[in-house]
Amino acid sequence: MTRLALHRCMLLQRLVEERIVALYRQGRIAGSVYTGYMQEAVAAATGLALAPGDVVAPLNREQACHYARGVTPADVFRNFLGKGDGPTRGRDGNMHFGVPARGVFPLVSMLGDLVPVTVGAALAFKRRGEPRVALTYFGDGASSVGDVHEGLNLAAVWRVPAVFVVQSNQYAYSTPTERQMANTNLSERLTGGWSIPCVRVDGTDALAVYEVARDAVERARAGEGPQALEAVTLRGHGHAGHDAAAYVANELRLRFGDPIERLEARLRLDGLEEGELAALRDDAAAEVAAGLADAEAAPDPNPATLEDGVYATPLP
Amino acid sequence: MTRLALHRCMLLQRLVEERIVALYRQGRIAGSVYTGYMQEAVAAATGLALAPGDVVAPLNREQACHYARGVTPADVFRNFLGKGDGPTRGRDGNMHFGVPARGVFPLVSMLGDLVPVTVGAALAFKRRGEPRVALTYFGDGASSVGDVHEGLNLAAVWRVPAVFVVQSNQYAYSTPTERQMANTNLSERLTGGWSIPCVRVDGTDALAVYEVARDAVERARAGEGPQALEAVTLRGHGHAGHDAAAYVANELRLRFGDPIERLEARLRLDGLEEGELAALRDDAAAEVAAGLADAEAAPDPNPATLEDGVYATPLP
Amino acid sequence: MHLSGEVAERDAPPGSMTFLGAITHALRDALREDERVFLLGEDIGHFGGAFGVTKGLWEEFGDARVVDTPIAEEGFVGAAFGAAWMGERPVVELQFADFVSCAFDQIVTVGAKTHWRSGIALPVVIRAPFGGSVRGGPFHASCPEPSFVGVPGLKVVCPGSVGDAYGLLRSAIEDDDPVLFFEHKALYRRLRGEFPGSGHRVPLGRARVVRAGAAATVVTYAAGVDLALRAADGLDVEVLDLRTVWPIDEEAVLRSVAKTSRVLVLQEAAGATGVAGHVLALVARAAFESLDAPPALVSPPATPVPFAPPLEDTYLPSPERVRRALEELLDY
Amino acid sequence: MHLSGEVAERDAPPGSMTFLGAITHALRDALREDERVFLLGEDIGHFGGAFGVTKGLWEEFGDARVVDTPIAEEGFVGAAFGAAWMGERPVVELQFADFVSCAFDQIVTVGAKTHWRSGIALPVVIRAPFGGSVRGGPFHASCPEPSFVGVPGLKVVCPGSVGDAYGLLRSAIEDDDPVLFFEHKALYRRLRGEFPGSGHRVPLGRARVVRAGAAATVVTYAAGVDLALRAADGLDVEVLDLRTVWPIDEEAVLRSVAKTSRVLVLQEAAGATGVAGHVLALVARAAFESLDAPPALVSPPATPVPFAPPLEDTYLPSPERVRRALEELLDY
Ligand SMILES: Cc1ncc(C[n+]2csc(CCOP(=O)(O)OP(=O)(O)O)c2C)c(N)n1
Ligand SMILES: Cc1ncc(C[n+]2csc(CCOP(=O)(O)OP(=O)(O)O)c2C)c(N)n1
Ligand SMILES: [Mg+2]
Ligand SMILES: [Mg+2]
Repeated sequence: MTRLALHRCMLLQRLVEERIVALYRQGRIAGSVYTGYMQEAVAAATGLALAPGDVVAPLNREQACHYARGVTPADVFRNFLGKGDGPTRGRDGNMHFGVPARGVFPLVSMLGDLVPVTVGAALAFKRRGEPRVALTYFGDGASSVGDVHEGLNLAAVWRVPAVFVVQSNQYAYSTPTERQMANTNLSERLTGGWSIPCVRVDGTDALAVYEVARDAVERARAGEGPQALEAVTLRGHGHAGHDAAAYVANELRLRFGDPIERLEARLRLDGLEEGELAALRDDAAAEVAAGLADAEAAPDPNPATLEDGVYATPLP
Repeated sequence: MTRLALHRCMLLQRLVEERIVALYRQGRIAGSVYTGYMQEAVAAATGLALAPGDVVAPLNREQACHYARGVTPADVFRNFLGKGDGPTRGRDGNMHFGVPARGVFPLVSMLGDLVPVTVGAALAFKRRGEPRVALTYFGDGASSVGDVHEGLNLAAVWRVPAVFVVQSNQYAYSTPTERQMANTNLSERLTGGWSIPCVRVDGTDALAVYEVARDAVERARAGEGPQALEAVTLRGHGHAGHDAAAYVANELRLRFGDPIERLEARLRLDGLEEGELAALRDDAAAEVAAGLADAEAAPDPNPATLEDGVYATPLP
Repeated sequence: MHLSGEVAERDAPPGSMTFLGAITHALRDALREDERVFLLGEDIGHFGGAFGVTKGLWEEFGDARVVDTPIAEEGFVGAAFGAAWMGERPVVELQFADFVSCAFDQIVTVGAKTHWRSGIALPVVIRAPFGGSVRGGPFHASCPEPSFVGVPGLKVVCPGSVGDAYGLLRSAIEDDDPVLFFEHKALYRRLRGEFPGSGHRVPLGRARVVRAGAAATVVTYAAGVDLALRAADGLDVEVLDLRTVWPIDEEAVLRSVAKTSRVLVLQEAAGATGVAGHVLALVARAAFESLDAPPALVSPPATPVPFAPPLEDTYLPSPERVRRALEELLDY
Repeated sequence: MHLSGEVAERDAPPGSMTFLGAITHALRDALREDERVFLLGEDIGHFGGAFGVTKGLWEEFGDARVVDTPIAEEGFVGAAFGAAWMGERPVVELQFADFVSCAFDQIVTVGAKTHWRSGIALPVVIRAPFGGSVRGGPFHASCPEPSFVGVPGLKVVCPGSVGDAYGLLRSAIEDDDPVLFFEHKALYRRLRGEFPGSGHRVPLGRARVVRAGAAATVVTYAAGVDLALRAADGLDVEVLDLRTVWPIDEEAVLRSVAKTSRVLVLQEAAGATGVAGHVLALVARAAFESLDAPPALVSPPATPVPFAPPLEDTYLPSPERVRRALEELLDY
């Protein structure tokens, strides 16, 4: 069950991102595109570790987390294409969106900002005695941002049910982790600096991430305070669509396998037949194709509505 | 020699602050006043651990550091009294000043801001290959500020010759350390979170602080990267002049002795006669009285000069 | 509701409520009436806040509703937004408004843009004592509202009377948008007035004619209101208290200027920043034909706020300076 | 000096230098001529920066002069101030100007107030690509200069031509105050011009009449300059490029308005924030008698910058909108 769900979410991310990169190259998507290529396991596993009432604030690399929450490929395409009925109604692009009804907060570009926001959501749960958890992500690069520190410290001293997923994917844009921090072992740092238990896990192993994430979520839910996990991966593409990532050392590329292939190998061991796997792939591909068709047919935003909703309660 | 210098700087801080509190109560000092009562050893010892070419950014509780750098009681009084020839020419009050010629950066109220600034000074030294050190302070409370994190991380990854003195004085205003952070052992946190070696020391023991500070400064100077020390004290007065600090538990008060008495006991063991000690006290008292007289006679600032110096290079 | 009204009146007999007391009352009543309201800030719990605004609230409402925070303005402002996302109504206190610079990014990024981008409402009030005349110097006396005037998605409120302090704060807490609520420190204990009753609400976005007049309009807010009233004594001058300084009640400004044909903007923020620029731009564009004199501005020079009394007294607009400017405006 | 001039000309034959290339050249020449200059920012080293502005500089000057930073805007901007205190002349790159919100406190607190308080000069330049038309959306296309226009102690520069990009950046780096240097992204590769020579300097604080005219003045800056020129085609309109948007060259504005008696402010920052408010306040107060029409304003509505092309194209001032506004102004 979970394994198939993991597979589906990861595959959707992979396939949707493939389409998106192609559309971007064709000039049919404006602005920039980011993928989470090779990090799909982390996004899927952490998203699926949450219960329906939990909330999450994903970033750019965590498209599969959206799928785990019930967001559809059509939603994602609509946002990339800037459609008028997409999650941000064309107001923001690419993965810069949330889906409030699914407990997904919209991505904010300023790295680190979502850490305190997530802590605040968890604080609300604690105040009200609700057994809910708030989860967010930050990159190895973003770990240097002041807001991350402030948020982690608040979470720890307030003992709120928050879970932090550290995406150690070796780079922040072009800058390798060693040039961002003295000790690149962020799980050691989270434990030693903020007293937030942090487990380091191979981020290409969906099942391992899922185990660790589920434990972290359940400990947080049980009132044991904030939890963290550090998923070690390699950012598979460049930073964004325009970045060929020529700076990534080849030996690094060799060190990290494909998380989808890895999960599929496992599914085979579990007894899944080749035909069944192919069917899963076909289903995902069909969902993606249908989502794109849907999104392409969607209306452009109406410029007359630009000023609507600046305020929840406009002043007279 | 050092012992007498420590004694002098600590005593000056104690006596000047006594006068300042009295003047504040009489309404002769406007705004607010802060003291470093009971923390004088930390300020004096860390200030004296620096070489003349080093630079420092002290805060409110570190008046003795100014004396260690050659700032005079008259300078301090002039700033508290808002005089026109004081360090800020009446533009800022109390300990919110620096003395550029003595390598002392002016205090900035926004807690944490001086950490990156100090790191930048140290970066300049490193770039130029100068054997100089930059030192600053932050309180246990201020350790929660994002800028502190960003600054410490930069210092660690750049391996600059900076020294950080953590003032663990049990409170941030009315809030005890346990309500500010999960693990109140900041030396553990600095080491574990930022990989900055941090030695914990009894901040009422001037000689111990001096040893630790001198080591830290010399290691930083020798190119071993940033260093830290955590001085454990109790903030002896309230947060500021108006705060009676009724919230401080009595048992805490009993745990911390007077650093000046402690140093004097040591000086006695060293063979200093009672009369010699009395002479030291008289000298310090005379210096303070003369400084105050000086400051009181100083001119008020001229309002016509208010707009001078907003820019180093005013535009045409 | 009844209870809080009664207690309020018992605590503060008519006519004797301070500006600060009105704010305390508004917080207390909001905490009593709405479970979703809670307070966040440094030293606001047992200590009662740097200015004593939250005194007594921790005793009544406890740790879960009056939350002492570590020193982390970005952090706890961000946390307030997160709690608001979950349906709470956090009220944040900044110890001094100057420190809003430390929470700037969360406010203009998460606070200002989220509803427009996603439809998620973030009902957070950020209260902060601001302004000079208390010898606070460059870091404890500034007027940071210009940083937010003009920012789409934010509302900025600066009460200028005891009744408004209560009524605007209640409205701000009930409002679904992020509201910056700047409380002028000089008014805290100086301004006294009637407790308006716990049902009192002052709508956001609506200016108030504090004193009618026909020969000129003073547009001002916060401590400027009292200052303008003193300066205008004996003159036929209308004093308009903006109350909400962003978005600005343009209609009220234009209505008054249409009547008086002369306008002076009075603010404690430096130069033409914030309200001054917006109001002068407005009257220049929309009331050009009705103006009989160039619009006037009284505000401090473009420097940080100085500490020493002779400097600060020169820096801040005085009744005499406002009076002179008014006389010049009327004589034009 | 000679060398850099030669290389510059070799690299970029006359007339073919881009706005971006001029900035790269200014950085290179400053690095060559002054040991105290060094660059700080995210991915500016071997990668050459998000927009490629620092391409080639790391190769020439190495790690100690072109410093890649962790993601810590408060931290490295603060560090730049600290290095400047020690006599260095750091030039910081923010990856997008939007992220200046993350360094806001250091800039307005340490950067703006230190010289006035202590006499310590902090010669730091903070460069940042800003502005829209690249489908950047709410977090990658904004115009944050209004947050700094009016802040005492800061200088804010927004070049609008290739020559100015070079000359203003050189002047900014040689200036002893903190300078925010906003580079409009849309100009980076679109604008082309002559390399002005490495001795070229454009003084800060001085506007420039880009095109003389007698019937109206357009006050603008950055991408607005080109826009205004296109909109004014065939009209007797003067285009004034402020270049330094804070402090504003008030004399130049008043001189032009005295001549033309009509003024339109054009900016890409929303509403009347920043330059618009300041310039409109200035002309209303100081040029009232010489105005023959109400001053006009063309600027985006008060929303974040939208992503989708049909939205962004509506949001941004277009030549047609400016043209219409000019015609109305002239017809008044
Ligand atoms: C505060 C801030 N500074 C800079 C940026 C520009 N930026 C976007 S992503 C990125 C790199 C992020 O690296 P990391 O956190 O490791 O995440 P990854 O891209 O590797 O997933 C940078 C510098 C930003 N978005 N926010
Ligand atoms: C960013 C910021 N927030 C709040 C304040 C107000 N404030 C001044 S001192 C202080 C307490 C500081 O505590 P700590 O760092 O432990 O230093 P201590 O006073 O104990 O020496 C507070 C909250 C400030 N100056 N700066
Ligand atoms: Mg990364
Ligand atoms: Mg403390």
